[in-house]
Amino acid sequence: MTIATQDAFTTDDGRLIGPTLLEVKGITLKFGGVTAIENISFDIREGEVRAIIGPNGAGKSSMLNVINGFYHPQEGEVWFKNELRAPMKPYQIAYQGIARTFQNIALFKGMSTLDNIMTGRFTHMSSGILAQALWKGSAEREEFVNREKVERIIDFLEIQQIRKTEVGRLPYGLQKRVELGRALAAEPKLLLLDEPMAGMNVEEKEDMSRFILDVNEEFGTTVALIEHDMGVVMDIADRVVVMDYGKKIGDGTPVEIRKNQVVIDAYLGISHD
Amino acid sequence: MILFDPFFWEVFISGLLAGVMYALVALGFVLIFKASGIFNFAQGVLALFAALTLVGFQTGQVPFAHLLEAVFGLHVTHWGDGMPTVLALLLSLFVMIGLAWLIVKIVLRPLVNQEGIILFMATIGLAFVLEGVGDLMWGANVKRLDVGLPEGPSDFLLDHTGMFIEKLEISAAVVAMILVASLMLFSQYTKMGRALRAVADDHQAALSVGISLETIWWVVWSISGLVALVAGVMWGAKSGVQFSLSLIALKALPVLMLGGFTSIPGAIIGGLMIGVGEKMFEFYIGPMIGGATENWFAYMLALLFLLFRPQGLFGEKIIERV
Amino acid sequence: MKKTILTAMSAFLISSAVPAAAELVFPLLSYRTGAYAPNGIPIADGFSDYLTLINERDGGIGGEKIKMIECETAYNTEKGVECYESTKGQGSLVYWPLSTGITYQLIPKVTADGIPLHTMGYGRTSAANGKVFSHVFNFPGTYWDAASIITKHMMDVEGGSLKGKKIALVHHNSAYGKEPIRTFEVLAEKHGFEFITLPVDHPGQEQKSTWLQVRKERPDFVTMWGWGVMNQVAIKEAASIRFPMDRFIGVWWSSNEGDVLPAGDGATGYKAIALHNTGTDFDIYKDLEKHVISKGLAAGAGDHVGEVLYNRGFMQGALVVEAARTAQKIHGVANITPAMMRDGMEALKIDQARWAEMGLANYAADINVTCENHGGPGLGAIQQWNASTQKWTMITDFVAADRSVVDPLIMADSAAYAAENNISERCN
Amino acid sequence: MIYREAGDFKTTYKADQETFPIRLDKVGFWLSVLIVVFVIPLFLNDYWEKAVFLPFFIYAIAAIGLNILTGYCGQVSLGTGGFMAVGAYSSYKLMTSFPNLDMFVVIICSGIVTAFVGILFGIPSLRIKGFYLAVATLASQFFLVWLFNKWEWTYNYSATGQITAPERDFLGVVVTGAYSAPWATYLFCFGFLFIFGWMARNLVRGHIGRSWMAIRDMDIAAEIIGVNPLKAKLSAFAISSFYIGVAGALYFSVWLGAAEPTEAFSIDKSFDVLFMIIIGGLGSMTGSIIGAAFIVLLPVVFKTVLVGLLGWPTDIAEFTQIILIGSLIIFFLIKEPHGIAALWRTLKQKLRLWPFPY
Repeated sequence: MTIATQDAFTTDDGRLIGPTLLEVKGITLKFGGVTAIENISFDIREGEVRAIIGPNGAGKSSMLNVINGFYHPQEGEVWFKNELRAPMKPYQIAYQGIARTFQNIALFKGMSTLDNIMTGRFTHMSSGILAQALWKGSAEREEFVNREKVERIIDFLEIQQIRKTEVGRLPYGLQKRVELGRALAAEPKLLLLDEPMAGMNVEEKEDMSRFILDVNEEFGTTVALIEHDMGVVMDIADRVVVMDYGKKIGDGTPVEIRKNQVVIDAYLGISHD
Repeated sequence: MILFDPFFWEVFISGLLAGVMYALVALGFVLIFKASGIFNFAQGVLALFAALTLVGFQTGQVPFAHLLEAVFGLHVTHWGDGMPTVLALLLSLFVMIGLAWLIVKIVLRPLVNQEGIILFMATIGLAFVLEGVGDLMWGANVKRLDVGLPEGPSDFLLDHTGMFIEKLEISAAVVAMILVASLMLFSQYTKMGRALRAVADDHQAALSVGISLETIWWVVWSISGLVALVAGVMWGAKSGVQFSLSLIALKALPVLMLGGFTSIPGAIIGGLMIGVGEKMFEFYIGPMIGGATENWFAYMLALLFLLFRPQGLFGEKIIERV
Repeated sequence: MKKTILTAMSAFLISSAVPAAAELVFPLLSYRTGAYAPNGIPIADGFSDYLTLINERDGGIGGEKIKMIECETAYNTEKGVECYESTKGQGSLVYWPLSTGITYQLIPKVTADGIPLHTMGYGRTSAANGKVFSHVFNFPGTYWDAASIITKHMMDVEGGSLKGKKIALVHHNSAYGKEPIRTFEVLAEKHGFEFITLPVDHPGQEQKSTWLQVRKERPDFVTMWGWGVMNQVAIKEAASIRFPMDRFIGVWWSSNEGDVLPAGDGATGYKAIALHNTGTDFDIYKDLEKHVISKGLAAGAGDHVGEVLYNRGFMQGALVVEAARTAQKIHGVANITPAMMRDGMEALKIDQARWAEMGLANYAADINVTCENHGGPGLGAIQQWNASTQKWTMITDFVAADRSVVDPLIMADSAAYAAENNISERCN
Repeated sequence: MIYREAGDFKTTYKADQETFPIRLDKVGFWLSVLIVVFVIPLFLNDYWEKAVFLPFFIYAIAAIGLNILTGYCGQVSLGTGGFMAVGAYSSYKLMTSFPNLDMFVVIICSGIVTAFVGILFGIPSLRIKGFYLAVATLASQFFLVWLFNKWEWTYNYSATGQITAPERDFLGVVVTGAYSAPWATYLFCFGFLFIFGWMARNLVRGHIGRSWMAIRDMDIAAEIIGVNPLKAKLSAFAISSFYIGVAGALYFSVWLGAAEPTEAFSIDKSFDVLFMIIIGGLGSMTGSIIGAAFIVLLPVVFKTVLVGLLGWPTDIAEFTQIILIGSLIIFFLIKEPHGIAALWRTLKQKLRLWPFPY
């Protein structure tokens, strides 16, 4: 079934999906002559786990970059919370409540796990320079309040033991987890995950899937993720967008996607990675 | 109309000639940066060191004479009346090559794969060492350097155009051009040259050519040693060989900004632009704002240029990816 | 490592705390390294050779041996401070830092510490006013004297008048180089010539545009306040643009052999103002040969004897030694203190007879320091370079500066200083 | 078994965020502070004041400033000399224009002026990165020096452009001019180092500090979590310049007492301070101070040993010293690219585990 209505509904497996949170309309993105994304539209609804799949170079990451304002598309609109979003810089979008992780980890290598996740709280901290310099009153209080929140995320992600370790020295899987933590710390409305399980072994993948679902359920965070592992996608995604060569070739629940002939030909058929 | 100002063309030409010299020094930077990603701050001191060594051989000084006298009290300044310039040049070149080898072995190898800033610092330390050693070996007093280059204004130009152009600077420019040309040929048509360009892109590629990284570095540092020698000779012949020679490095930095750290043509064009630009500015605008602008004008020019074209003269547009 | 440092430090602290007994301590803040070493070395050599001579030949001053403490400043103010502080504790009698920068920051310090400061022909010109600067001396001549004397010479060359002429000052773009500007401006007003300045930045290897400027402006005279490599480059450039060298006159710091030799024959005719004679044909140099050089006691490499700057340092030595003698006479003690030394300098008188006794007949002009006037006679002669004989020759005798111009300037500037640091005038 | 976290478990976040997590460190620190403040002044003479402590304190402040910009925010700057000149000349103008102004106010204001100049010259950093920026900052170095050499207003139209610090006081205690007591200038400068060092420490552990480090480590990611690069970089430039300005003001007014731009604030200053933070440790407060000590005191020590004790000729000593310092720089870079501070940390780690290193 395709969803045309704006109002909430319940999926087959009984999860409640809210109204549209973000909607992209007719996005076209070009680099010089190359067209990375061509006239793509889809929506992301509150509380759902939305997957974007497609072969390499299909333009998935570019799509995320458009959503969090790193790329500015030549055509098309982005609607967030039913408002047309004026072109803005990534950091402004972060303040709107969109956080993300990256395909190849983009952590702050020189800083500890704790500090990395603390930076995630940046949009929630506002004390002035002088206050911080004196480290009294507002600044200190603010620091501790946010520190508590971060500690909760650390517990949630089960990374207490590496709290003070420089992230540069952590194994890949843990780095991915810390990056997720940093994104979560922002308490985003919408969480964009770019291949959160790339290069992970089975257990790590299971952990990560669990975290994503818990985030979605406990914090009610809307999640949009890019993933190659069809199994995972089919398990955790409520709805899936399929892209190929910058075009959208399918959109719907995993069940529907499995049946979609175009998708099968273009994607499932050929790739067994 | 400014073009008919009798001085315009003279300022322009002397700017070009100065520019060639800047380009020459800048070239030394570029070569090393291309091949090893090192911003070699010691380039200027290398030039000084080379020139000192040359004069030392030429006039037959005894190295460390002052030290010997101080420590052992034996008073020897010269071991003879020197040697022919050509021989001295060759010997100094060998010294520079040996120096390059030492630098690679002692300083660079332990620091391989460090961040740029660390390597940059290392070269500053190196500059200190070379400066001290150079002075200790050959003494700090000013030395005349005469490699038989013609001096004085070119009478030909004087008679036909009324311009005072130094013969020395013309020959310096010629030598510099020859050097630059041969370096380009070298990097285009020799296996080593290709290796150098390969290593600039990625180290593995270079190894696949079958030349070890250290060898490549050694070659590069030797070449920039040669460049330093030539630069040292030219500037030394102009203003005597003394400490200030090492400051010519500062003249090359804006050239690098303009031309890019990795582009040989960039270094050349940039050098010429800076040379002409600063001379023009000093000559026409300088007097209005009190003169002595040459120290900063080049930097300001490069700065403004970069503000509008961050990738420099020949760099291609940078597209950031995530 | 750490331990040795500590021991060294403590040892040093002790040594600097206890003044050396029964010796006349003359610190030598020299620079034998850095960008200005080529100028610093001969001066330092000259100075220390003179002191060595006095020790070797006369066994010191009035029976007191001289102890010289050399300290390397590399023409750098910070090192200068370190040198001053580390030597002043050892009973230093007089300082001559040979750097405008160091001079300026020593002026208040020495006054507070009661040690005389002798900036011979450099430093702060207005220090010539002894009423304000009790401990600073800059005899035998100041930059403003030099400016006025040079202008005088130009006038003589032009046959009495500089009306409508143009004079360019090529100067080291620093406090030192800027010092004469104001005087020249006043002189320009007085004599009706046009005055332009052409600053050259440290180190001054690149002067193309400066000398293009000269050709564009076509000045009748060029005068130069240069130091270091700047001098020789300037003289070379002047020669190569065929500027009439006898109309190119440098200050006494732009007249070393090292400055003129590189320009070869082109430098012939170049003039410079001189505080003293050059060469070695004075009686004292025979003693020097006998007592110092032949014994291998010469400072440095000993290869600068007789050069202009060597003789400058030599004269510096002579002056402080004479001042010490005077101090001994005044106070009747051999082992004088800095305070006594100051009195000695303030009462220093050297006439030609005395110069001759010292074996320096017609070496320099009479010296005559008074409480009011620390600028000495303010005399200078013009000398000219001959490349073929490689010799300087005096072409005028020592002439006086135009006091009616210089003195008011000195008064004004020193008054300003006095006001800024609320100093009350002495000597009245 | 003495030096360890024996039984002090962090019970509060406050405790956990202490500057000195280990009790022994804290005790040691405050003990040394007490010594510096109450004991040393008793034995202080001019030499130790002028040749050792003042340069050390002042350069430490400058190094902290540059470390904020280069070590924490990743913007390599070679304009330090120029910015110090701004501080120095502002303080001179303030001292001469408002004779009754307290020295503390003068220094702070000079810092603020410098901060604004810093922001101005920081703007290119938004487009220029890495070594290009480093070289670009040289433009500010040379331009500012030229400006102070030319612009007569800045040196009150004196004949030479030399500026001399008149006598001024801090709460009635004379701290500038030749008649200031060693202990006074010593404590004055140390006060600045202590207060502003502490403030810098707070800044870099707060969210502004984290935003700087984020920009340094990965500017794109930083932007995507909400850090405004413009704000982060310019604030780093401003604060760093403030510190450097304060250092410049103290350098001129309290330490040297006189200065001229071309010599005192030459490019060598910029390099010296850069050495300090790289030798000491980029992105480390302790590093800034260790580095300053290293670069300021080492020459004095070498000179003392070579000339004072061994009696070498001054020039040979000087050259040897240059060589030694150069080699030491290289040596430390090879041993520990992250600076002496990192060496110190690893040493402490070992000490913590001692005697059971596993």
